[in-house]
Amino acid sequence: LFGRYLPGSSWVHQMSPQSKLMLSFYFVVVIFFANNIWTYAALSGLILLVVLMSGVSIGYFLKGIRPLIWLIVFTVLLQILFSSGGHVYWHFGPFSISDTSLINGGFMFIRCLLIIMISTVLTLTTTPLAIADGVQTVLRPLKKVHFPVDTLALMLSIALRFVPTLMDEMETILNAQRSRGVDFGSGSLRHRISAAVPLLVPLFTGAINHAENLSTAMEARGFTDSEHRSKYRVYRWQRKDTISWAVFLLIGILVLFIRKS
Amino acid sequence: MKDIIQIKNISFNYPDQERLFTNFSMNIHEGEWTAIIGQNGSGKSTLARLIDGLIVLKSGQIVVDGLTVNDENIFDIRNKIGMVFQNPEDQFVGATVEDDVAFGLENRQIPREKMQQIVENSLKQVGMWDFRDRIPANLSGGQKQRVAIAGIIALSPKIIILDEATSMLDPRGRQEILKLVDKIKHDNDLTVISITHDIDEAAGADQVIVVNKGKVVEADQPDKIFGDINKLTSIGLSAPFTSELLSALRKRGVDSPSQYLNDQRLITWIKQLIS
Amino acid sequence: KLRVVDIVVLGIFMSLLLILGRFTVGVQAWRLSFGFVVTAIASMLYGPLWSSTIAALTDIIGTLMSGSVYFPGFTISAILGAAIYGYFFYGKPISWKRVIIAQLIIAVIVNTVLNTYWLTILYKTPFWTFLPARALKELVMTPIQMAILYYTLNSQTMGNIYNRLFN
Amino acid sequence: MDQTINFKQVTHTYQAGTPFAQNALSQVSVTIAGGSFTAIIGHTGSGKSTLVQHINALLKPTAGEIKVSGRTITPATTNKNLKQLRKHVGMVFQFPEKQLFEETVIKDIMFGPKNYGVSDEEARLDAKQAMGLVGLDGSLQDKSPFDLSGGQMRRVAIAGVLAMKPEILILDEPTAGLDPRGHKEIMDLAEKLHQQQGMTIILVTHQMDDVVDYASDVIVMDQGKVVKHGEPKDIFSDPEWVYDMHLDLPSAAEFACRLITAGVPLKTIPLTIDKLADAIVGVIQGGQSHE
Repeated sequence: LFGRYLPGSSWVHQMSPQSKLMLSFYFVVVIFFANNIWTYAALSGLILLVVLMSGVSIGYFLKGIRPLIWLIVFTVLLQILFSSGGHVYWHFGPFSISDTSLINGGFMFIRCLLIIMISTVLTLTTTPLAIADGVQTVLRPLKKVHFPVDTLALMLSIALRFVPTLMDEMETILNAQRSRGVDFGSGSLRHRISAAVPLLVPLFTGAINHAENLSTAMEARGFTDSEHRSKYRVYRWQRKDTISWAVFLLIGILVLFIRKS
Repeated sequence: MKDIIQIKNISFNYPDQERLFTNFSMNIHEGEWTAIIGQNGSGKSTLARLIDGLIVLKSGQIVVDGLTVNDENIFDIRNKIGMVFQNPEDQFVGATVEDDVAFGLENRQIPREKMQQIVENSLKQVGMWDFRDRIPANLSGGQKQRVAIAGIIALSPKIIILDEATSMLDPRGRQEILKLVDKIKHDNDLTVISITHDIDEAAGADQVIVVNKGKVVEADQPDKIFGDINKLTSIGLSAPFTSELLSALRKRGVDSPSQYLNDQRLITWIKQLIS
Repeated sequence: KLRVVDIVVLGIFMSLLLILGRFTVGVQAWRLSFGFVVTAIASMLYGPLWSSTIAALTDIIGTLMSGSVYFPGFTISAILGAAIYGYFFYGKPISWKRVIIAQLIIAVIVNTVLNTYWLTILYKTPFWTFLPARALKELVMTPIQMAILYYTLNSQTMGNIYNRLFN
Repeated sequence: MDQTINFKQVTHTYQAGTPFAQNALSQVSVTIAGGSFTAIIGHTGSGKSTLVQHINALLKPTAGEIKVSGRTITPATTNKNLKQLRKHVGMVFQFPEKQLFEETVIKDIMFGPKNYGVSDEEARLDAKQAMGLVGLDGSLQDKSPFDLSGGQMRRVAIAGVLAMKPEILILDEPTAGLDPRGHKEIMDLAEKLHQQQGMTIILVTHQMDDVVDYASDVIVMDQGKVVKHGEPKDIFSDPEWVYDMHLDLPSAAEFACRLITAGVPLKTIPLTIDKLADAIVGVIQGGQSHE
């Protein structure tokens, strides 16, 4: 589930997670403004730079794209068949293929690729824990409106910590019930859904056991509430973050200037 | 000998369940290793939770190092007591080893710089410093229990309670954890309470308290308790290895002592027999 | 105000959401994930505010970690879904009527209209091309989801869990 | 039916084809005799659990084949038609109480038989019989399994496997976390099933005392390989080797080693308390006769 992180010490690895998070979000927004060959070229150039700075081989990115290939092909095809205007080569009912639609299809392809690439860079260079910390830092200003950021941060850290544990337990429960003659992977939809009961009940019961024990252990270690605590794990803003932001902002402004108005 | 914990006439039951303790009293000596033994369901773990104020007492009084267990004192008492629980999986709060050791320190709002020192020092004491950025899924049960112990050392308590802390480990992991706690007890002048049904562990304690059906059956030094195999088995416990061997020798007509001997003393005694 | 055990339970529910959100039964387009059961249980036990908060957070984290494309629209859908469950299930008897109305609203507004609309924005595709297929899927899945919800939320296991947590 | 289990050159690789690929079993060839009580020992991560999960095809070999009661499991074996095999090979996982899910004890125990198309009445009879085998009082049958004590829950789970009437029973650390009485009850149950019903018992364990007290055969695993297979006395005859395998000696053997080091002239290393007592008495008498 979360096995995608590749350890490393590249420029991108060393950036603080909160700025990586915000930058990828910002980048997706900028993509929406791209509408001609120059804007797409500028953004593709930027992504190429990011990939190089991440020290991750291109092969890994291609692997990340493979499961999404059909979605991409589908959206590109829709784009080609449904957009109108320009010189029409072929048409049938509501479908048509024109030079404009081919170009739009091409742009769609690049756009999908760019969005997937930026998300992939983030996951390959940031541990799940750091991503969670990043989200929490980004949400921090909401504390002013009494949003329980610290409590959520703690929940999130417990959630991540228990993912491998519960996945193991799920695997064991599946195996134990298989040994009792349950066939999980086949049969009618109805059969498959009823097979979920011997999985879900033990999983939830186990989860509540964990919760009771863990909360007792937390209280024994002096935990009362999540607001009055100091913090061990801190991600500092670094020069690398400032420089990266400067480059991204610059490219963003450039895109606004060279886009087709 | 000073009693660091005094339990006076307590009664307790869980809602809708039978009375677990009725007028139960016992004392724990400061600086000793006390083993509390009894079969599952005898109320041993409940006792640990009552001492730490994790469950609320109905009647009677518990005094820990001069403080009565109540709402007011609860945090001072939890500062004095470190607990290691049975399931290694269910006491690991942090996302990584070092985060977990820091958890108790964060609760006490220790400044970050100081935390880093304490975390490093504690992890080195339990030999887990090299594993500091591991996630719990990549640790063995014994390693997780080490981390739990580091989290306790970090808070420098006076008492460590092991609540069946080794019962889910394999024999080797069990030995290692007990050795570690013993070392830490000596290095830091701690009182250790070990709730266990591992008789061989209890045999090494300074004081043994046998609990059955919410009552103290016996509280004494191991020598006095472990000689009588029948009494132990009648309340669902087993006897230490050395007692079993002595009893087997007795059956074979060897005139053997009826009191408990530890490994070393039994070896000496056998050597005397053959010389 | 949450007790310590509530914080941990919600954390572990987030964990289950992350895991079960990706565990599906069925084949291809007719796959059903059990994430909605977790959301409904969290909503029933802790109300719309907390359940929609953890639903939003798991959507964000889950998407970012799996390396898929993050789009805030789906977070809004997650929040709405959890809020609807919370409104209908929190502190109320789980009757067939409630289950049917809640799931129907989610199926039509969230799963069909909103989610299709998000795809339209994200991939600049015409709204009406995605709609029929998605509507058809909802038509099949919704009654199944209703039955699962009714029986799960009224099960003895849920009763036990409720008693252990709140009594 | 023949209960012999035969592993032929079995290799199992986790996450094959990824950078994380790991050989959990490499070229294991071993035969577990039908009707035996075989203990499988080895330190954590040596491949014990992986090995036993091949016996009812929860895992399939990456290479090699396993023969179990006339069925052959190969890398090409599909998930179809494994039901009969899994009925034949009962599997009790570690902490099996975690798999309970039904509303009542009896329903949970009936779950297995009913998956094999047995009628309600018949399943109920099988379940009651299984409750008797594991020593659960009949009055518990309509209780929720979640209201029982830990030891009782474990017996319900084991009864759920026994109700399917397996001929081979795999127990993966069945006594973990139990107190001495619970421990003895579960081990005595295994022995009873072995002797009275002729079941083949395969026990994965860390408890060497159980190995000498109950098992007739021992398989020692290390780094995904079977490194020794024999009777308990063959396995524990070489203490140095046992320690090299990161294993322990049975308590009696360990104590005997310490006696020898202390200068007590024991000729062999006894594995049980009774044998140790005999040996000590032998030395005493021998010593006296010299005088």
